[in-house]
Amino acid sequence: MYSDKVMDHFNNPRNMGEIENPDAVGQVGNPVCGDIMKIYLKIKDNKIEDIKFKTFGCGAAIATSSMVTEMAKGKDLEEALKISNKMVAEKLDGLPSEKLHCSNLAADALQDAINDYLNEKDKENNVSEESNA
Amino acid sequence: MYSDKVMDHFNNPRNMGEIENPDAVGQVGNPVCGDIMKIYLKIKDNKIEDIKFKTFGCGAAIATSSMVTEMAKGKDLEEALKISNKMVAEKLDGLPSEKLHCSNLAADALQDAINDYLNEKDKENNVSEESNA
Amino acid sequence: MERIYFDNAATTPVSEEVFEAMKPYFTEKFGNPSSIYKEAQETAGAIAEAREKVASIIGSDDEREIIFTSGGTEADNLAIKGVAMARKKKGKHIITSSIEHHAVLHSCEYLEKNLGFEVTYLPVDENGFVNPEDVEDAIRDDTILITIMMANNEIGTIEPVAEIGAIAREHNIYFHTDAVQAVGKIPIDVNEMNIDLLSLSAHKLNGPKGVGALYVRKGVKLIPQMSGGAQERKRRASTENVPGIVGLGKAAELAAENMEEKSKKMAEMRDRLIEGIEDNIDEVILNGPRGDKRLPGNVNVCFRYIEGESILLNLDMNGVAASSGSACTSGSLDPSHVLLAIGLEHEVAHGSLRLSLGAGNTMEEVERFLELIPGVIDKLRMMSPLYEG
Amino acid sequence: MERIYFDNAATTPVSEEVFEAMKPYFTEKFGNPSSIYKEAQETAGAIAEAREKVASIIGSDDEREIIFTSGGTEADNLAIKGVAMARKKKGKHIITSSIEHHAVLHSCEYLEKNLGFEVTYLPVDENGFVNPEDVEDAIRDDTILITIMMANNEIGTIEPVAEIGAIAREHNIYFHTDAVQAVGKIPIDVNEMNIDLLSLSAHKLNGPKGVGALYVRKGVKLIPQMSGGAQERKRRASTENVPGIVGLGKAAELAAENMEEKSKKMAEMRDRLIEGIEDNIDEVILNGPRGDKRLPGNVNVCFRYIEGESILLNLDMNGVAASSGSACTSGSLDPSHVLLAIGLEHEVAHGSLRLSLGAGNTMEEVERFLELIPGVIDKLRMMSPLYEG
Ligand SMILES: Cc1ncc(COP(=O)(O)O)c(C=O)c1O
Ligand SMILES: Cc1ncc(COP(=O)(O)O)c(C=O)c1O
Repeated sequence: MYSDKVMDHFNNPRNMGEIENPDAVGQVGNPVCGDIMKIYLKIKDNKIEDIKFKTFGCGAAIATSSMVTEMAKGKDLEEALKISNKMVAEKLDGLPSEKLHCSNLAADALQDAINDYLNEKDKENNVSEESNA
Repeated sequence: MYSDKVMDHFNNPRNMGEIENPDAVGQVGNPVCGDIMKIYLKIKDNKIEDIKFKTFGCGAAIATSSMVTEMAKGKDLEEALKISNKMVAEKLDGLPSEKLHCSNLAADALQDAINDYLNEKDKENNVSEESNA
Repeated sequence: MERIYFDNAATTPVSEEVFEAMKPYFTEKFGNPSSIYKEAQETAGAIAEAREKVASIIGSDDEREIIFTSGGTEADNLAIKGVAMARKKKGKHIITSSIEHHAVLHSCEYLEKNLGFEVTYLPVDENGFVNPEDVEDAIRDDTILITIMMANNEIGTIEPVAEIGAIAREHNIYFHTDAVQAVGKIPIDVNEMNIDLLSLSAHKLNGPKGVGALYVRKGVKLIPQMSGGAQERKRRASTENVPGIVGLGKAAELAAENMEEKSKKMAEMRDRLIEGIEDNIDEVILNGPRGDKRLPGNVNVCFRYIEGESILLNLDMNGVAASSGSACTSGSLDPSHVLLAIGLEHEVAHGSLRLSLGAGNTMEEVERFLELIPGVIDKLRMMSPLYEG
Repeated sequence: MERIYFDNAATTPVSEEVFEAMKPYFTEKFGNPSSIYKEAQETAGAIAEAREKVASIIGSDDEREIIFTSGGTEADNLAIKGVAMARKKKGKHIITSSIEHHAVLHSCEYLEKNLGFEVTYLPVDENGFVNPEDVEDAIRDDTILITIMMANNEIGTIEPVAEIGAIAREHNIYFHTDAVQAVGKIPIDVNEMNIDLLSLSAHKLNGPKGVGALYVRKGVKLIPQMSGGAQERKRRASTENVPGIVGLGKAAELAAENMEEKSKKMAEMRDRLIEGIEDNIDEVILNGPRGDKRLPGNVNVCFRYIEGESILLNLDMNGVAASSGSACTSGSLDPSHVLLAIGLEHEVAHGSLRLSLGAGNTMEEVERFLELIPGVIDKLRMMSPLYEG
């Protein structure tokens, strides 16, 4: 059912775990649906220096999470934001059609994490601007 | 489907054919239903001296015709009239249930023949009685 | 003496090659294809392969258009009841013919009795042909389905389905054809022939009993008739009959190989049988057409003055397996509805004999049969009170 | 390392003995049992024999009460739709439970949607038991059928069918039970249990896929759902799947031999599995009851914080075939309706694992499984954002 690539990432997930004191965290899904993906980022100079994931979900959910971390690592934020769920699925040599829409959300989790970071920075900037004022 | 006895009578029918100048003829069934049995009798001293049949019909129709001639031959008419379709079927070690009511009519043909004979005789007697009067 | 099997329209033996293909799927490769582990993936793959083979022999290039069923009967039921229930808001009128297989006729009756449908049963001519003009004339505003068989199982008539398909398409009415007797015998192309739904059955083409398929053109909606699990893309529930499906796939593949050549050989035997019977026995009627519009393996004749079952019993004792449309073998009081529909009188229809040829038959068997049939007919006619001699 | 097959509730391999019994009926003894010649009589005889065997393992002494079908799904469909259509003038209400197999639930929905029936879906308790009092309370004047399964396929609960049967009989309502998972595992007597209709399927008891049977008590009327020829005493049309039916007969016969002993052995393995899992893994929930009221071969547990499909994939890589009620394997967005019905939360139900034992399993396999399962669960929990460790 799954491609060899999917099974490889499922079986040997890259970047699995948590980052202590992450610069940003993203999360999508909920336990009722059976899929939760959580992405942790360490960011330096606008680049993803480190990335980790934790996922509750099926084979596709775990493999896409692993793959997205591999794709994002080392990229700067603008580039990383361009990673789509479709690109992740393609990198995995495809996903079964019934999985394409339910478990293929890892890129969303990454974007959520990056946006979380950018929002925080915005706020900080606003705060500094304010104090400058 | 059929017992060995049925197949034997079907395959080697006894008393098959016609009697020239019969004393009586009986017939049941019609071609629309797919079964016609015709019985020819030669009668002497109230006994069935000779009996023949012709049958258009399935295996059961042919076998019961053959069997009824064997059962009736040599019997006196009162006895022969007692032969029922059920007795014929039993003598053949039974018939498939779906055949019991459609193709098991040979005894009726025999009775028809005997009644034909008795009616004729009645008429003759009446005629003689009349001429006597 | 080897027996002669001339009842291939009733059923056929599974060929050795088909059986070999099926064999691993009983005791070794037995996984439920809906599961996700190794044992399941190998059966799921085998089903996918069979699906492609079946699609391909009827000219479909999308294997998702094939639904596996438990046989020709279920395919007919699913097509007719399934489409009727899905389209009943659009209309409740169905057009069929009076010589369809009971699987079609009784599905129509089920809809009449239980769901208030109306059905037009078209007549046929003396050779069993449906007239496409009659089909067109029968179409009403509420007609939602036309179902006309591709080839008749009793008298071998090949119906003008391409013409009927074109009419159906023009009027936006779904067209189903029961091709159980035609598949593997004559060329079929669901696209060229404008067929929306097509039934077939494995055991008629040296595949196993208990498995068949329904072709359903992409976009055609039907209400599943086997309610339950999500198998067959939710169109037919129940754990897949994996060995059966693999057998059907293999049988379809083999039937397609050199089909034209094999059918030509069969037609030669068929024509020799007809000729031999007509030449040597009098008062014989050939039922169904002559030539190209007759299934290559079908012979159907009536012998006047005698009854079909007794012909079959005599043939059986002589080592020949054949069939008849007599009432006694149809399980009802009337002889075959097909023979009555082509205008035979009851008493003649009772005396019918169908010989249907298959892959295993030879010209030598044909000649052997022709040697023995006159004696059988003679013997029975001598017994018949209807025969004047 | 030999693989471990723990998914016998999904399907089982055909046993060697069953396959040997079936074998002659593919290529040699292939006649259509409805015909009258030699080739047909031998298959008709084989079917009659199988019919008696199937009748006998459920306590029927009249083999005419058995209708062969294409599987458990068709048996359920025929029982429910067939009785409903036959009795619809008497009433249009059906009682069932919320944990039935989809073959039952979706047949009920079909009647609701297409024929205006009303269905009461009874709740079950936390172990999956239907309360007979609930059944009695749900009966209305227009109730015509009660259908409650004998044993649940997911969590192994054995329902109080004898009590429900008695209630149904008292109210003159037909009682159908889906015994697909129970046949050959626990003693069944349709007379003692007041069962009017009972479904079973061959591939769950080391018989072939694509064949099953419906027991129908003498006198119970139903409208055939497979319309067509006169097979199965006009209650189920289509050319008989002779090898399949022979296989079902043989499988039934073998299942009945030493059933008690075999089930006892299975129950020991089941209990060892439950014990081993509970002892070595924390935050585990056993679904379904303990002890006698659980199918001898069924284990069903939920591992909190992880999802079922990923458990299955890991087990598969470790050589174990099993199943789950997770949404990902059910083909829908929700996890198993059975697990939800016994009160599990969605997120817990997603993490279920079903192990179902069969004739081929051994205690050595059980121990091997118990060695490897903690590692699998651990690995997945380490990945889970829900697990606090
Ligand atoms: C034309 C036709 N349709 C349908 C069927 C039914 O097929 P099956 O017996 O596989 O259900 C048959 C054969 O019995 C047939 O000849
Ligand atoms: C309880 C129950 N009922 C019905 C079925 C359906 O049986 P089949 O797959 O043979 O149609 C199954 C198994 O799939 C089952 O477990």
